[in-house]
Amino acid sequence: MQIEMKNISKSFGPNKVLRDVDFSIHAGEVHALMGENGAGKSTLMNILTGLLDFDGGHILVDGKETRFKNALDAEHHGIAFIHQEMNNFSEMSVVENMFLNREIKKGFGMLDMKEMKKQAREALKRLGADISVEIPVGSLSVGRQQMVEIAKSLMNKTQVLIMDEPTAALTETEIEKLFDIIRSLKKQNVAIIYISHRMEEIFQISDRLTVMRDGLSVNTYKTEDTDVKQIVHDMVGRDMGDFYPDRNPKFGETYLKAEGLTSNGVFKDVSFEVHSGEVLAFSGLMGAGRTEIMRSIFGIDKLDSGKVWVKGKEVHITSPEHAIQNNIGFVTENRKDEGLILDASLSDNIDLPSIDGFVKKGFIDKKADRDFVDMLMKRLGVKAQSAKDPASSLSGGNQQKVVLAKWVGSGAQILILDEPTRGVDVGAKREIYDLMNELTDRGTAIIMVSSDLDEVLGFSDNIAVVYEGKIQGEIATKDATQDKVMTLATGGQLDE
Amino acid sequence: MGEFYTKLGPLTALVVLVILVSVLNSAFLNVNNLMNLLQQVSVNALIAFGMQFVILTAGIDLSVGSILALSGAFAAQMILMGMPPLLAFLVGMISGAIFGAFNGLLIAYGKAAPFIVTLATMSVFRGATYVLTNGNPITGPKMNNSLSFQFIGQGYLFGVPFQVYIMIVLYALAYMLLHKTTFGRKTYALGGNEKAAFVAGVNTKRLQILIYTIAGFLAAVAGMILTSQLASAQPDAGTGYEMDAIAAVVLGGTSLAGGKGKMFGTLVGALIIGVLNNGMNLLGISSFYQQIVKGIVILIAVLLDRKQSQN
Amino acid sequence: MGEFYTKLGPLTALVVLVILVSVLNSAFLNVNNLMNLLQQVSVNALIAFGMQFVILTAGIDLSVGSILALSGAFAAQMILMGMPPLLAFLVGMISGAIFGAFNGLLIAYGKAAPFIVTLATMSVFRGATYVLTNGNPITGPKMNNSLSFQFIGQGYLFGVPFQVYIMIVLYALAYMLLHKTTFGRKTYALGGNEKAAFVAGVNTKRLQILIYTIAGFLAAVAGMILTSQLASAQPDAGTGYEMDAIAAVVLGGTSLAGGKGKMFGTLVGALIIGVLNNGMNLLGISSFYQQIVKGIVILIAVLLDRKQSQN
Amino acid sequence: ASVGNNKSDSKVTKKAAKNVKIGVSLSTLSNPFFVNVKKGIDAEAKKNDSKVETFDAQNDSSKQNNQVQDLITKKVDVIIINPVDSDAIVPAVKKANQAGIPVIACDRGSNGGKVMTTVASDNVKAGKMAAQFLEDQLGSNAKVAELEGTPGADAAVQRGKGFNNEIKGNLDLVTKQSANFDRAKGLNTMQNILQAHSDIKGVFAQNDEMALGAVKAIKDQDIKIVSIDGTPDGMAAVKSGQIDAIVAQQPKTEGKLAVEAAYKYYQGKKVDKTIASPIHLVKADDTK
Ligand SMILES: Nc1ncnc2c1ncn2[C@@H]1O[C@H](COP(=O)(O)OP(=O)(O)OP(=O)(O)O)[C@@H](O)[C@H]1O
Ligand SMILES: Nc1ncnc2c1ncn2[C@@H]1O[C@H](COP(=O)(O)OP(=O)(O)OP(=O)(O)O)[C@@H](O)[C@H]1O
Ligand SMILES: [Mg+2]
Ligand SMILES: [Mg+2]
Repeated sequence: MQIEMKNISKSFGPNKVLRDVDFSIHAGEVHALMGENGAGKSTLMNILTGLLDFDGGHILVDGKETRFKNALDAEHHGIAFIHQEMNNFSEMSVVENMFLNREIKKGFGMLDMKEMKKQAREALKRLGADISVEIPVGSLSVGRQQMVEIAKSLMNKTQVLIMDEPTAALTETEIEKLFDIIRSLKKQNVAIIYISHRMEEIFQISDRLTVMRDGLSVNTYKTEDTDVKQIVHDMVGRDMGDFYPDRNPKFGETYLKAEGLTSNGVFKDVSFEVHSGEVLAFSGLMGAGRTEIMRSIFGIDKLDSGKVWVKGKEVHITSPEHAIQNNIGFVTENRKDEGLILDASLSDNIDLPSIDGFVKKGFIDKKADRDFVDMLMKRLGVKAQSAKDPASSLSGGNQQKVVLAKWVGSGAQILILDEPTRGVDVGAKREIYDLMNELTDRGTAIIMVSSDLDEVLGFSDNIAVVYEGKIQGEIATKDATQDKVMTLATGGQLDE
Repeated sequence: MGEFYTKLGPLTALVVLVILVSVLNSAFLNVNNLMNLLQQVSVNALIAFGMQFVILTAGIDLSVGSILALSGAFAAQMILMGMPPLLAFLVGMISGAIFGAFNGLLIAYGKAAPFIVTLATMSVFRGATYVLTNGNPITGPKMNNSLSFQFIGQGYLFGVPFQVYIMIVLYALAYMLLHKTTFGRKTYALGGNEKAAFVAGVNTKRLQILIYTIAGFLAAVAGMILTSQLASAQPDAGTGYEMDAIAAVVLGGTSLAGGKGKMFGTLVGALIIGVLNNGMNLLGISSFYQQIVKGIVILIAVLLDRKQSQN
Repeated sequence: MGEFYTKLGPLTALVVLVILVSVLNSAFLNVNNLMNLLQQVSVNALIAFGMQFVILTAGIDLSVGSILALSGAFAAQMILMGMPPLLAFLVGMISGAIFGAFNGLLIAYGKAAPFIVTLATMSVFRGATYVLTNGNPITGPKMNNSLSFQFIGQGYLFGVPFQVYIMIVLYALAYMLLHKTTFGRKTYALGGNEKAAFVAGVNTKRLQILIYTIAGFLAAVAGMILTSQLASAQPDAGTGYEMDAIAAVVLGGTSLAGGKGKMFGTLVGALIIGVLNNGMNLLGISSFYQQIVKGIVILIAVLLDRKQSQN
Repeated sequence: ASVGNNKSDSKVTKKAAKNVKIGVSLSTLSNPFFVNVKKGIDAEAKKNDSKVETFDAQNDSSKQNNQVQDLITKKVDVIIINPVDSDAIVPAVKKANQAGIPVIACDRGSNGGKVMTTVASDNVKAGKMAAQFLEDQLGSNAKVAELEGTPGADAAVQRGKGFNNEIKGNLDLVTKQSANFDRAKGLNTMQNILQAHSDIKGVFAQNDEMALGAVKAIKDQDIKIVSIDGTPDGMAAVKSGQIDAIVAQQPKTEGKLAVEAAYKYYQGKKVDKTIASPIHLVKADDTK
């Protein structure tokens, strides 16, 4: 199958998000779509698959002008779409999710559960994902949910597969599996559109790539004819130096110390400390329990045992409110569920943890509040028309920046960042690292949970590696290598 | 715990209640009383089966009581005008389905909240019932003397009230529809995540309309039974029944937030309410205290079914 | 459109209704009638102010009518026992706040759905009222002859019923609380996304309890007014008032899904319902048709306020 | 449908009053009138040491049927039914007939089945008496308004019928509006009616509660007001001259008469088919 999109344009109200975009894909190729946050990548794909209307332009499928009525219509034509934002039914089981609205039936319209389970298991097995098909999908970690989405799209006879940041929540092992599958699909003449902010992946897997900026398609290259520098230039409109800025940390006193943290069945005996000015990275495989550890420290989940000290004083944190009072901030990994109030304005999202600080004579000081929000939005480069826009109208990456802004603004001295750059473009990533540098220079202690090994190695001072709910080892970043971290992450030991 | 309750909790609550009542008054276990109980439960259960679909989509239908009355009055009117009772019942049930579809249309295309739409139509349908009946109960010799008319709500088959069979058959149908067909799957999907359901290609509008149609239809079936049982159509029949139906659904472990719950639970929920009413009567609890006891039992049962929490 | 309605829609609807009624019957614009109207609106408006907070958190409170009755009966009982009326009213209002806090506790710590919790406590509080009053209105010379007792609900100040001042003052307080304080901001956050609010440090449990306490308190204030106005506490006072209050909130553009809406809208919503009732009486519409008209007006008003849609 | 093998009166096994177990199903207990019927029943039963079991049907015919079934299950000796609706109660009465339990209808009759006796105060007649009072006071063609009870409720229908039939050609009924038998609604509705019709001379409220509300709206205007029931609050208002007249029914007497009929039956005596509970007009002037 061959698809050509020509001169596509689209506006949301006064906001022109696509301007005469050209894009094409043919059978058996992997075409990467790149671009900064809000460039219009997801929108373009939503248009292709009939989820959004467009204002102008043409879509040609095998040379024939086509406009899909809806997602199902596109799917019937062999186009599958793995969405950037998880669109699943958390209360329903994995198999129910995978077959929703495409159920297999026996006679009399009755569902054939046995067959569906069989096929679901097969699809998951191809990905090497060890996930029970009967448990509710909402009980899985974000990464596993993503695996389910991928497995689902592999079940159908697909001719075009669109993946919108499929690896944002995956770790190396799963990514390798995914790439194997992509390669085999390619052999079966499937066309794949691959959207990602992870530069190294693009060069590993794609045949061609198109760069978008500000709603324009800037350039299309053969992957072998271009390089990272060129792409980054196209994306951000200027040259960029290193992805990761240098770290020149000055460690101060111990800000957070944990000893013997245990939550039965999830993690046990976790001890570590992080100092003023330090970036401590938490690495590990998917489902290792890193998120759970952080949630317990922040008072969202209960600890069964263990002690926590903040600046040398023992604390018993029982709620996020309490954690915030102890100067801790937490950027959660699931921004839609726990990070943002999607229907509320950017400003109402950003000032929420700090709002009690803006009270004058019992009332909110509107002006101070507004200045505060403006300052943070500028500082983080949130791309939006106005602070009054609802958070839901931002692109994924910009939503992430809003969550960061919220916690940076809270003035936390201990900042826990769970996958802080998930879905963030290279330019913005660099801005976030710069911001983290600035924060640590001012003495903030940062815990960065990240599944992106490059990031862990590129921007941290120490690395704690979690394996099956315990800390398998801690290494200084300057001594760390990919191999060493992976050895620990898979349960091995480093021989000194 | 929540998971456990959804599966077994309501049943446990029912069993405890049954044991309690029968220990306090042995007349409860009397076959005759059990038949009465089932008969008393059937009207609420039928409405609750429809309500279950609605609530699973995170909706609500407050108009069922009024639909019951309006379709009952409608059927009774037809009978007085000489239509054969069974045909009139059919017409009544179809009219109920149409009223339900009207709710569904307003909700799906008007994009207004189900609560307020059905609050408004509750008032409209009730008013229409008063206009139709002129405020008087509809009755007459054509109803009092027709055996086929009376059988639905007053007849017995092998010692079991006929309406109990209706309840059982409709339970089976509702169960299959919800748990064994794609229609049921889509219902859960719509309630679990409307946007995702839409993205997955579910025709959410049509689904909503169908579901409110079912709720209207089942309320009308209950209306036919009631009309036959009382041999008259009351203009204020069914007032407040929506609350009992909602209570049955929620007691059965279905979440008002949509997307979660089982049809069996709703049947059990209806039985709990029935046993409660019947039991309190048998135990001779004063009517003032009955309201207090009923509220407390609902509270206890529902506290066991804590919503899956934030942490 | 939705955005527009939230800001101006309810007001437009109110203006249209006022013009319509005054064209059809000029007595409507009579100062006397307008005073009556405001007085008639005040009870529902007070309850609706509290309901607004509850609904903004995506909750609902069905027990307000019962709280109104129970706290009213309580205060009347106190007066008969010799307590000075103003003190008795204070006790009554505090009791209402306590009943509300009880709802809040069950919802926050019991983690049960507000709909079912307050459905149950509605029954409990009503039953308690019957027990307390023994089913009879509470009245007596101590109530009939006390000026301070009667002033609250029957007095006038500069030609305006005193209870209208109460409504205005409490509106101002509710407005400030919702729109000018962190309490209000947290209320919106809780309704917008409970988990996110919790993670951002909002003490969601305490907030919920406080909000249901406010709802209970305001219902009790309405109860005091009604008791004073009628110079007696009715055991069935306030039956069905919860629906009018919810309708006022929703007509005012507040979303039942929580997180969205303005206090001003709720005031306008209460006025719409008041004008509707008052207007239909003035126009002499038959009570059968009144229900139909009321339902249709609510439908029209609410269809303008389509929920912000999925795509 | 057949009525079943009910015992004939001659074969009654006699019972002492204290052994007569009385089951009662009242249409509602959120109306003082029926609370007083209950009081009458309870007082008479207590005097004779018999057991009483009372249910409140909350104005729901179907609920009432269920409750009668439950009373049958409990094997009471007599069931006093105050029907929500005279037609809808028929199947329940028939069930009691089948079980051989005698039924006494109270305040409203049953339009079918076999009832031992009906104790009632006549609502149609009460409406008529109220109308006659206004006619006496106001002369012909005076403008009057009517406050109706809950639409469709039996008392509302009967009382309205009596009133409206009587005033035809005698009084000018300018409006009738429902106030749901509720005092607060009575106040609001009366206020509104007065705005639209400032020239009315009389008001008929279908129950005391609405009249008590209307009184607050009328204040000191010269408007005659009459209602039906005779609740303690209502009677006090007549005494103080706020309400001009009440067609007083005697709920306590009604309850007492019903219980007496049950005792009579179990003494083997003959019980009349209908027992009239007295109603009479109480005027403000009478009480002075
Ligand atoms: N429903 C919507 N309403 C209004 N604006 C929208 C909507 N959806 C997207 N936009 C805007 O369209 C632009 C493009 O968004 P899109 O999601 O396509 O970006 P993207 O390239 O996928 O970014 P990211 O890499 O962050 O996912 C953004 O400015 C975004 O704010
Ligand atoms: N085999 C499994 N099947 C289902 N769920 C699992 C499995 N293993 C782990 N989980 C779930 O994964 C979660 C633990 O992963 P958590 O998110 O804490 O880890 P993480 O190291 O942060 O990984 P991620 O990068 O995916 O967030 C828990 O919610 C747990 O229930
Ligand atoms: Mg995107
Ligand atoms: Mg994680």
